[in-house]
This record gives sequence, C-alpha cells and structure tokens, in this order.
Amino acid sequence: MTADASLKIAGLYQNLVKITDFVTKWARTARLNDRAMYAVQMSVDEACSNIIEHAYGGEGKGDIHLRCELLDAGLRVTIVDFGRPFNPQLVEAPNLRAPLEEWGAGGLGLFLMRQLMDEVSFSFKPGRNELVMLKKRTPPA
Amino acid sequence: MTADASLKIAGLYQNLVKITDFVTKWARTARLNDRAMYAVQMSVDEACSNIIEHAYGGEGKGDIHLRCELLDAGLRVTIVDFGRPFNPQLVEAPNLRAPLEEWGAGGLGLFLMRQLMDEVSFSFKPGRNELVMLKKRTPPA
Amino acid sequence: MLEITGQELRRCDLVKVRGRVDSDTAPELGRALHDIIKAGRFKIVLNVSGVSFMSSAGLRQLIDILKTCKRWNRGNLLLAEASPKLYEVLELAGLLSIFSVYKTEAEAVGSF
Amino acid sequence: MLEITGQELRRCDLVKVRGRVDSDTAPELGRALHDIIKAGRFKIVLNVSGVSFMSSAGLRQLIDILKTCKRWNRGNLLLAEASPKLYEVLELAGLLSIFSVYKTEAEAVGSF
Ligand SMILES: Nc1ncnc2c1ncn2[C@@H]1O[C@H](COP(=O)(O)OP(=O)(O)O)[C@@H](O)[C@H]1O
Ligand SMILES: Nc1ncnc2c1ncn2[C@@H]1O[C@H](COP(=O)(O)OP(=O)(O)O)[C@@H](O)[C@H]1O
Repeated sequence: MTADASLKIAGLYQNLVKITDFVTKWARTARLNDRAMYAVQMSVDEACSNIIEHAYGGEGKGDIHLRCELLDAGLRVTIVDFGRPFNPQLVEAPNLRAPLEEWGAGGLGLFLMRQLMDEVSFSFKPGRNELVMLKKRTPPA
Repeated sequence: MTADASLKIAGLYQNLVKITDFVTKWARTARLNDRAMYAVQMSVDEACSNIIEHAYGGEGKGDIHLRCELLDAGLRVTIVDFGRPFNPQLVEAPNLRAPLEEWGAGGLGLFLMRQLMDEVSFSFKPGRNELVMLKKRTPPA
Repeated sequence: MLEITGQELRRCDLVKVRGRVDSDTAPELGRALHDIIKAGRFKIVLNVSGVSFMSSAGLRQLIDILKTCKRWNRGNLLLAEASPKLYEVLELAGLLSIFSVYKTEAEAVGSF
Repeated sequence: MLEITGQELRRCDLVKVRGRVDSDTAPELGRALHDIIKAGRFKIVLNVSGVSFMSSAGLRQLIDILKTCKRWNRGNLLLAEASPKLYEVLELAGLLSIFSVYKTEAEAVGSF
C-alpha cells in the first residue's frame, strides 16, 4: 500500500500547528506508535522552523511544501523550500559531555532530527532545497 | 416511611470500620447527601471510640449496640453501651480562640458531634447508657 | 490500615498518608510522625489528599504533633491537599486557626 | 498559545507551563522566566507536566535560562513532572546531564 498527500503553506511560525496536524494525521494513518509519532512531529517542526529562520531568514519570506507518503516500512516526509541552501556536513553535533557554559551554541535541532528519525537526507538543487525523512513503523511488541 | 436495623458488636477499635459501613449503608438508604453522610460517619466513630476508651476503659470490655432508623426527616442513630456513665454537661467545649499551647486538652470529640449532627442527646439508666443522634435530610438544592 | 510514605527533602519532610485515620489507626500515623521528630526534624508537610476519613482521634494526634513541632519555633506541621470534606471538619473543629492548610504539596514545601 | 502561571514561594519560584512550546511560542516562555530573573530571583521550578510538545527551540530557551540561573552559583532551573515523551527527548538531546528533572513539584521545590 502506498498513498501520499501534500501541503503547501506559508513559512510562518504560527503555521507550525497546522503543519503538525497534517503530519500527525498521516503518521496515524501509517500506524506509527505514540513515540514514533512524537519523533515525526518534533523533526518536522524542527525542519520547518529551520527553514523559516535560516533558509528564508525570517517569517513570511516563502512557502514550505510538505509531502507525506505511506510506505510499507512506515512514513516518509519530504519538505521543500526555495530559500538559501546550506551544508549540513558543516553543522557539528553538540558535545553532550560539554560543561554547561558551552551548551546552546546550536546544532541541537539537526542532531535531534537525526536521533529521532531513521533516515534524514538533504539535497540541494539551484533554488530548491529538499529534505527527506523516514520513520519506520515498529511492529507491535 | 420508617425502617430500622441494628448491629451488636464488640467494643474493639478494629470494629470501627464495620460500624462505619453499617451506618453508611443506612445513611445512604436515608438519602443523606455526601456531607451529611460524612457527618454521621464521624459522629458515630467518635461516639463509639469514646465508649471503648471512656465507658469501658479499654478494648474488649463490652459490646456496643447500634440502631439506625429511617425517619421522614432523615436518619436517627441510637448507640447503647453498658459501661461507666458520665455527665456530658461537665465536658467543656474547647476554646477555639485559645493559643496553641492550650489545645488538645479534650472535649473536641463531643464538640464535633454536636457541630456535625442536628440533635445529640445522652440518657443514662443504671447499667445502660444511651446516645441518640439525628441527622436531617437536606432537600436537594 | 494506613499507607504512610515519607521523603526527606532538603528543608522539610514530606509525608503522605492514605486511608482511614480513626482511633484504631491514628497511633500508626502518630508513630510515623514522631519518628521524624525523634530524628531532630521538625518541619513536616503532611499530604492528606488520600485520607478517606479522619476522626477526632486523628485530629488529636495531629494537634499533638503540631505542638511538638512548633515548640521553641523550631518547625511546623503543614497540611496539604485536604479534601473538601476534611477541610470542612477542620473548619468546624476550629483547627484552621492553628493549622496551615495548603492547596498543593509544592506550596507547602515551598513555604519552609 | 501557552498558558503560563507563576507563584513566588519562599525560596524559589514555581512556574507551570501548559501547551505547545515551539518556535512560535518559546519566546513567551522565555519572557515569563526572564521576568523572574530580572526581579533578581534565580531559583525556579518549571512544571512541564502540561507541555504537549517541546521543540528544540523550546529546549534552547530552557538551556539559555538554565545558564543564566546557574551563573555564579546563584540558582538553578529545575524541571518537574516531565511526561515520558518529553523525558525521552531530554535524554536523546543529552540534556539530562545538565537538567535536573524531578518526579513531583514538591520534590523539586524541596530541593532548594
Ligand atoms: N533549512 C536550513 N537552511 C539553512 N540553514 C540551515 C537550515 N537548517 C539548519 N541550518 C544551519 O545549521 C545550523 C544548525 O541548525 P540547528 O541544528 O537547527 O541548530 P540552531 O538552529 O540552534 O542553530 C543553523 O545555525 C544554520 O546555520
Ligand atoms: N461514652 C463515654 N463514656 C464515658 N465518658 C465519656 C464518654 N464520652 C466522653 N466522655 C468523657 O468526656 C470527655 C470528653 O470527650 P471527648 O469530647 O470525646 O474528648 P477526649 O476524648 O479527647 O477527651 C472524655 O475525656 C471523657 O471523660
């Protein structure tokens, strides 16, 4: 079984709730359990916040396109923006053993996405940045 | 409508639960509301504890007879013991304005019974002490 | 049968009692609280949310502990999360003038 | 929309936040906590039991406040009553090494 749905929405922080509702609905359809659903919600929230803040450099500067696909393995979410590209390789993961003073330097968002999702991959074409994330369905215990 | 039930039980503190269950059942049958039911429970508990402690001077020294009567007005509970009589007139109500050091001198139990019930009356015949308490049913608001 | 659980916090002891506090069980509660006092700790928060019934024997026990705790200004026995029924009894018995009753454990603990 | 309620206790402030803490709402939470800090109070317990969702923007905000509170040993920001989901996120993000998370408000308040 496969199915997919898409959402095009303005890059505004207040739209994060609608974006979450959209992916939650499809995460549920994909029969993800509560933990997996929360992982998807956090990662998508994070990705879209980054797009607004970093790719567009602020609110209301461009749209975000989301696509949810039901796969046999679980749920795939694709998020596209048309702003500034970046090099994810250059973003260092935070040092979880660092003393408190060194915390908060950034990189926490991408790190969490990678921790929470099973696959996270960025691809950049001129004028179009694409992020694909996969969350697998864990068989009921 | 009137109806009545009685319970004869040994004067042991561990029997207070059974005594409470008995009066609770009849308080419910009398359609007392929660507050009124709690008032009956506390007062009966208090009266029976006093009987064990003061009238019998300890546990296992004598029985307590309880009787519940459903009246049009509410519930009447009669409690009889066969121990030492006392003079309720001589028991002073606690001074609720007293400083803390003067608290705990006693008299709280009888005071609470009188506060909680609509009628409280003692009568003493040789070898038989009787306490009659009435809790009225308040019409549903 | 009472269920009594205690926890020593930094500035006070937090004790939770569940069940029926009557002449039969009040001594149990008294012992638990006296154990804390005997260890030299006089600041106690008693969470009474789980108390289904409190007779005057229970109240007497609490008054006794309160007096011991407050002596020489060394502490207090605070009540937390009294049910409406218990609150009413405390009020009728005039005990609100000597006991402080807090809505939540945290507020009681935080007042020490 | 967040619901934030605060209460000044004797030795710390108790703040309760309810709702979704994301990039949109995290600044609100930040302002509420900074108001306490600006008033010179650096001991804060944050009850997060009502947080339905916390994004990394929310976590970043908390880290920022934590650092400000702990500076010169003058205080701390303690979390209380984290849901299992939130706890897992804190764990994944490595934040359990810098945040103290308490099961109950009372334990957190009582640790100051
Ligand atoms: N979608 C994006 N577009 C452009 N730059 C991004 C994007 N996502 C992340 N970045 C860059 O990666 C860095 C790390 O991002 P992140 O891990 O979310 O932490 P933070 O936002 O706290 O800096 C950002 O500071 C930014 O420079
Ligand atoms: N059933 C009883 N039989 C004998 N004496 C009683 C009885 N009930 C109460 N008393 C006397 O009245 C006093 C006050 O009783 P009470 O108000 O219950 O307070 P307390 O038991 O704390 O002294 C008792 O100390 C006792 O002398």
